[in-house]
Amino acid sequence: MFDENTPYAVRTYAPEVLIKALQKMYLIRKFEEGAEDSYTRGLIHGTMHLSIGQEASAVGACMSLTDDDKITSTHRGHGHCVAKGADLTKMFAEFFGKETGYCKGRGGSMHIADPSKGNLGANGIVGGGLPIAVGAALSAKRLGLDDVTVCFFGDGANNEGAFHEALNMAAIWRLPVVFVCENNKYGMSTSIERSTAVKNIADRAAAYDMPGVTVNGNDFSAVAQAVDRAVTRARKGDGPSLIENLTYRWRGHSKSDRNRYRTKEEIAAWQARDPIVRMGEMLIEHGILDQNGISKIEAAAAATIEAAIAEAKASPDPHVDQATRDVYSQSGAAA
Amino acid sequence: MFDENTPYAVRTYAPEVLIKALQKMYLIRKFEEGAEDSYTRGLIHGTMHLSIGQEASAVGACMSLTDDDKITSTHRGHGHCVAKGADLTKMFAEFFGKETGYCKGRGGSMHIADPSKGNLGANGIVGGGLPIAVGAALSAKRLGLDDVTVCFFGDGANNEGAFHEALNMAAIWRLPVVFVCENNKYGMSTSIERSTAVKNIADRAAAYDMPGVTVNGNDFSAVAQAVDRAVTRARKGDGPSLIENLTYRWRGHSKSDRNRYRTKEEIAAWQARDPIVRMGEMLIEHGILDQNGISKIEAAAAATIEAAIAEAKASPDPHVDQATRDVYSQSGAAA
Amino acid sequence: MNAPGVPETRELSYAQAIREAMDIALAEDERVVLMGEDIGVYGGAFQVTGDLVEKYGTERVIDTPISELGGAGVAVGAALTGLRPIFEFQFSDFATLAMEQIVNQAAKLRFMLGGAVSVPVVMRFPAGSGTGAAAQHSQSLEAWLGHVPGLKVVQPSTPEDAKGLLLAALDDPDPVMIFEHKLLYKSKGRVPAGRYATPIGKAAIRREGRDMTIVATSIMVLKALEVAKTLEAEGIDAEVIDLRSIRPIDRNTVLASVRRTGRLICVYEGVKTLGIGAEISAMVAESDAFDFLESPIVRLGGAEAPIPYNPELEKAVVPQIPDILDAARRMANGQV
Amino acid sequence: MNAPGVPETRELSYAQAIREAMDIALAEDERVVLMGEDIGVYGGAFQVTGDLVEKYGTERVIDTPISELGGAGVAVGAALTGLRPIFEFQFSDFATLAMEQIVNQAAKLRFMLGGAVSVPVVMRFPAGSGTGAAAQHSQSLEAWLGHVPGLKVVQPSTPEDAKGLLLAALDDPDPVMIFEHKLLYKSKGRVPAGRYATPIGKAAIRREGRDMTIVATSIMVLKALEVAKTLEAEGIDAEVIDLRSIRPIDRNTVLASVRRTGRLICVYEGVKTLGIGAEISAMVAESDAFDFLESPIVRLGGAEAPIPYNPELEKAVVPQIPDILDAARRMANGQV
Ligand SMILES: Cc1ncc(C[n+]2csc(CCOP(=O)(O)OP(=O)(O)O)c2C)c(N)n1
Ligand SMILES: Cc1ncc(C[n+]2csc(CCOP(=O)(O)OP(=O)(O)O)c2C)c(N)n1
Ligand SMILES: [Mg+2]
Ligand SMILES: [Mg+2]
Repeated sequence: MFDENTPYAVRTYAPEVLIKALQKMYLIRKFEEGAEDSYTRGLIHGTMHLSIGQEASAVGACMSLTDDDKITSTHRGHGHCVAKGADLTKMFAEFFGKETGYCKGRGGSMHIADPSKGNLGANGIVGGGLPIAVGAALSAKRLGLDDVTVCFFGDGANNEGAFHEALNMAAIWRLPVVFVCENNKYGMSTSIERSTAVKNIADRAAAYDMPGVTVNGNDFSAVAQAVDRAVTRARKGDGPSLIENLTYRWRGHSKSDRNRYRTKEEIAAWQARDPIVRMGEMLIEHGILDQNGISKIEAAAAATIEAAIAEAKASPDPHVDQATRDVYSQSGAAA
Repeated sequence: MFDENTPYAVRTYAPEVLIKALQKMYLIRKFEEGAEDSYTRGLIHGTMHLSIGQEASAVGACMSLTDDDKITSTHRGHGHCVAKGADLTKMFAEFFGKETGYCKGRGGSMHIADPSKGNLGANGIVGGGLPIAVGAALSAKRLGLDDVTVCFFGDGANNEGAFHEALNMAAIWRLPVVFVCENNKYGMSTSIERSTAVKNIADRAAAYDMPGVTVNGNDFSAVAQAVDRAVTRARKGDGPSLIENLTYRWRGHSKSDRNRYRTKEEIAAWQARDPIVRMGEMLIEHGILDQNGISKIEAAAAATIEAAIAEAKASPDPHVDQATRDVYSQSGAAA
Repeated sequence: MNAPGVPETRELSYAQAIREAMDIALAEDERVVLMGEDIGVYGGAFQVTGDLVEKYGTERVIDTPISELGGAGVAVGAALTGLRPIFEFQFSDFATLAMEQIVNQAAKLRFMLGGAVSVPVVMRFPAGSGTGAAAQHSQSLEAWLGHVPGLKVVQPSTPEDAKGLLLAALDDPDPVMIFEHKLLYKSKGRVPAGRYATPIGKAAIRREGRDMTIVATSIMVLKALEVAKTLEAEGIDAEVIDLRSIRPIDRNTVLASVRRTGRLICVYEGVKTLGIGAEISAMVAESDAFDFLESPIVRLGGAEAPIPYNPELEKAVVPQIPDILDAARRMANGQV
Repeated sequence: MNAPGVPETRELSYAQAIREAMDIALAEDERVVLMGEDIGVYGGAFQVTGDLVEKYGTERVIDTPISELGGAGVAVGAALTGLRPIFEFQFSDFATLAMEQIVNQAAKLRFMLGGAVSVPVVMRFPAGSGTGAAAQHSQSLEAWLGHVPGLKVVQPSTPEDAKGLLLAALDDPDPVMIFEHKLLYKSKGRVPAGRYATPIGKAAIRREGRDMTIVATSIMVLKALEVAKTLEAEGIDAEVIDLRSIRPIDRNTVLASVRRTGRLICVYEGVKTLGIGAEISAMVAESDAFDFLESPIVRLGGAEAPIPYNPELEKAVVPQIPDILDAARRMANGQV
């Protein structure tokens, strides 16, 4: 039935699993668009970092993970969060600073986490999640669990000392962690050429004696294949891997970005390589969905997001007199 | 006159230069022995880190440096300091906490520096000198000087984030800095096998797109050759290099070390590879010195050190009422 | 046209004033370089460097990789060897990655080397809450650096001081840390043209008063002045001191004021416990001004919590005008 | 044999007491792991872990590479996911490399995530001067962490507390930072056998007295007790409070004492400005105990300088017994 040209994903996953993956990719896209729209309407107080254009990386990397497997995410974390199964209303509620949000309105976009699904959270500190992911992998190993941790980070983060220290420790202790670098060519305004001494971040894997591979991060199947292999390896006790997903963020770094460091042409070229379109084409080509089915999925995602936004908007704000709650486990435990 | 088997050092340096290098190696050895002896006699208040066994690395690496070239050093820095031309009496005076010491008794063994000779100082923080060295190289480049900075650090330091960040910046800005790792197999008690994911630290150079080479750090000529080449490259504006000198410290990490992590046999095997003996043999083989000449150099070094210790011991202590002097450039400038 | 001898002033924002200081320094002194993340073509996360890279090039306005420890260390090494770097942390929170170089190296090198070197590095720390960026992007950690001998630490509250203190920092042979409140970047004020230096270590009495002394730092100075205006209408005459420098602290100005007013309120955004107000209070309580105190010393500092995201919660954890007003009224009424 | 109900005690050193606590925890709870540099076969730079690696193996007594930021972060991640790591910094000075993980992550995760997680990590910081290790190995930075909501910070001064506070820290669901003075490791005292917990957040009155309150931390408690003995012979009756916990601070114990004695001296080794004594002083000066104060509050803290190498200079920059004695006498004689 399948030949050697059949993409890994089609060979590996059942049709309904692939359809679910496409649904998630659309949910991410619509989530981000909904977030952007909410921002424009003044519903958002802080900043936000949108992952439009990077959906294949988030969803592809989570394909082989269970709810016991962990992820650590970044400031640009909405996609990872959705991919790991988060509730969209609670995400928007957090975004809107609501008591019903994932962080009860205390964390906002950069700190959404969902420990119940193994999502240890976004992080406001570039590189901050890398050692934490290694710690989660250490726990799994020590506690005799076969959980794997997938650690997302950006190309910019690869120049932090935390990257180096974390990869080294993961390697010497053979921990079950997969480092997934989402190389979208820029850390804020600084291109990888200007910030990083190597061309491919995966080339740095050799410095930690771990496999390193660079894949087309807009190709869902390629991402899933690389990460699945690394997860299997990690689960078997063979240690960490580094995977580099080449991708692109369509929007500015954050809302204050004037896009001075890249050209309209570059953005347009990457928009032409839309990972969701590509995924849809693959599913059509292999008879899993037709255009109509895809349109329905897109429409359903839009409706879901709209409903989530509405519900989140209507939910209650935190009580101001509880501003200092949850600093400690037992309230009032300290100063 | 020379053939292809003639060592680089013999081919490259005049006999009197090589003799001077041997003298320096002996001075380092005797300095360390004198320091150890002084410690045993209770003349030293703090701890110290002896570089006995590593003399070829320190002296070999400084061969092509002028007084305008900079070095940054480590907690195990006496050898680098002597190699860069420091005054031995002022070194001992510092060690004894004297007002006449390099740091006026404020710094001690771990902070001896001699800016007049381009020695930016030892450092008590493992990895602390790496970014500083890159900064010095940035100064040279910006100010249009052709100074090169040699940055010494240990195998243990190579797992610090500072290593990663420093090497990356040096590479992307093509700065005139040579990273010299003195790999003596252990960071305190932790062997490189237990701490470091790669076998050779020089293998990490590829992660920064710079040349990396591992040499026998007990072979003066090999060290000089590798560093000379890197210094030339740096001076030409072709950027940084990483050189790994494989060597060994004969003594414990510091005075509190019980040597539980390595065997007597290992220590003995390395003592049989004494870098000073090897250097002497090379000079004899090539007719530059005879055994008698070497013995004289050794005796002269011992006498020099003895005199330095005596002079340092006799020199005045700091005034206790000046304990807070030199915190700021203008005294009394702050709180 | 200005009268002779009276310097020309213009209305500038705090961010513009800082940029002007950097521009002057870059133009005058080849040794000055700017370093930081996205300070080049992006113009800085808060648009403080703006278009300076166009004027001075990428060799002098240097975008660093995201490497705070290494970047700060490069600035320290460069300062040690002839450059005059101005290093920008994108948010002061990220300086937690660079404390080693700031505290173990920059602050101590001169002393550890017996005075043989100095480290003329300037570091800038955009700090404080109010932007909805939550707990990892909103801290006020100036008290940490205020605790470290070898550093000088300032907190300008006006555009004029933002420029003058930066130029003073560049003149200073020792490391100077400048904490800038993010919400101040857009605030405006008259700024003298050309080069001038605001002395490091001198507080400014922003408003004289007889009934109580309010010592405030950074953005709290603006709030305290608002409060003083309201109090005036109620017959309470508050003196407002802008501390400006938290290392060294201008002891004389604060103590003289307290001796006159007999009452002290300290207002600061950093966490109350072990924040700058603790030092001001303790400094007064151990001095001869103690004998002039007519009431306990009140501190209004940040709540004992990280900064929350939700805007109402975020406001609730730092002192606001009503809190200061309330404290001042109670003090004036002997209710403290 | 002990009387029933009275726990057996033995004379142990402070280091032994800490090791015993770790031994108990490792034996009782599989989730406990030790992490740090050279804590395995080397036994720790100060021989605190000793031979625990022989008993529990390298999987539970984990030598980390020299990677303070990463190591601390691994401990945070492990604590977040089911382990109970005790992370040792080899010297507290090196924690300057790890402030990001301590302050941005460990301290804030619970709050930022709306209470959804907790971070039960314990970190140990060998601190202080007196070993001739100079400025980069001798700091007392506990005030930094005392300034950070979300952390608990303790400073045991006796072997009994060193053990009890470590066991309490392990019981605590939140991150607890333990500052241990290096010169105390060899000090001895009676230590109860078995498991017990010393409550975090409670000061201990080490000596009752009516004439003045001396609040001291860490090794300064021992010095203050010496001083109190001398003062006793001179007819001055000093109360000595061992603060033990600097976050939270035991306000009640301190204030009640000052209300009784009317006089307060704070003694601490960290730099005086913005050190722990600043907080104690300010806390009293803003409280109702203020009205009981009969003299200014005196602080004796570290000099405004890095720690010098020369042993005489090194002693000169931290409070010594004669300094405390002198301050206490002057206070008793109304000369402050
Ligand atoms: C330690 C730290 N430094 C700087 C920042 C500011 N910052 C936030 S995101 C970002 C760029 C990160 O680039 P990358 O890792 O490539 O992720 P991307 O934004 O491209 O997804 C920067 C500089 C930060 N949050 N934390
Ligand atoms: C940041 C930091 N961490 C830990 C230490 C304690 N320490 C001093 S030397 C040393 C070992 C360093 O090993 P290496 O870099 O190989 O140098 P070597 O001692 O072998 O010359 C350690 C752990 C330190 N001084 N600084
Ligand atoms: Mg990026
Ligand atoms: Mg070594």
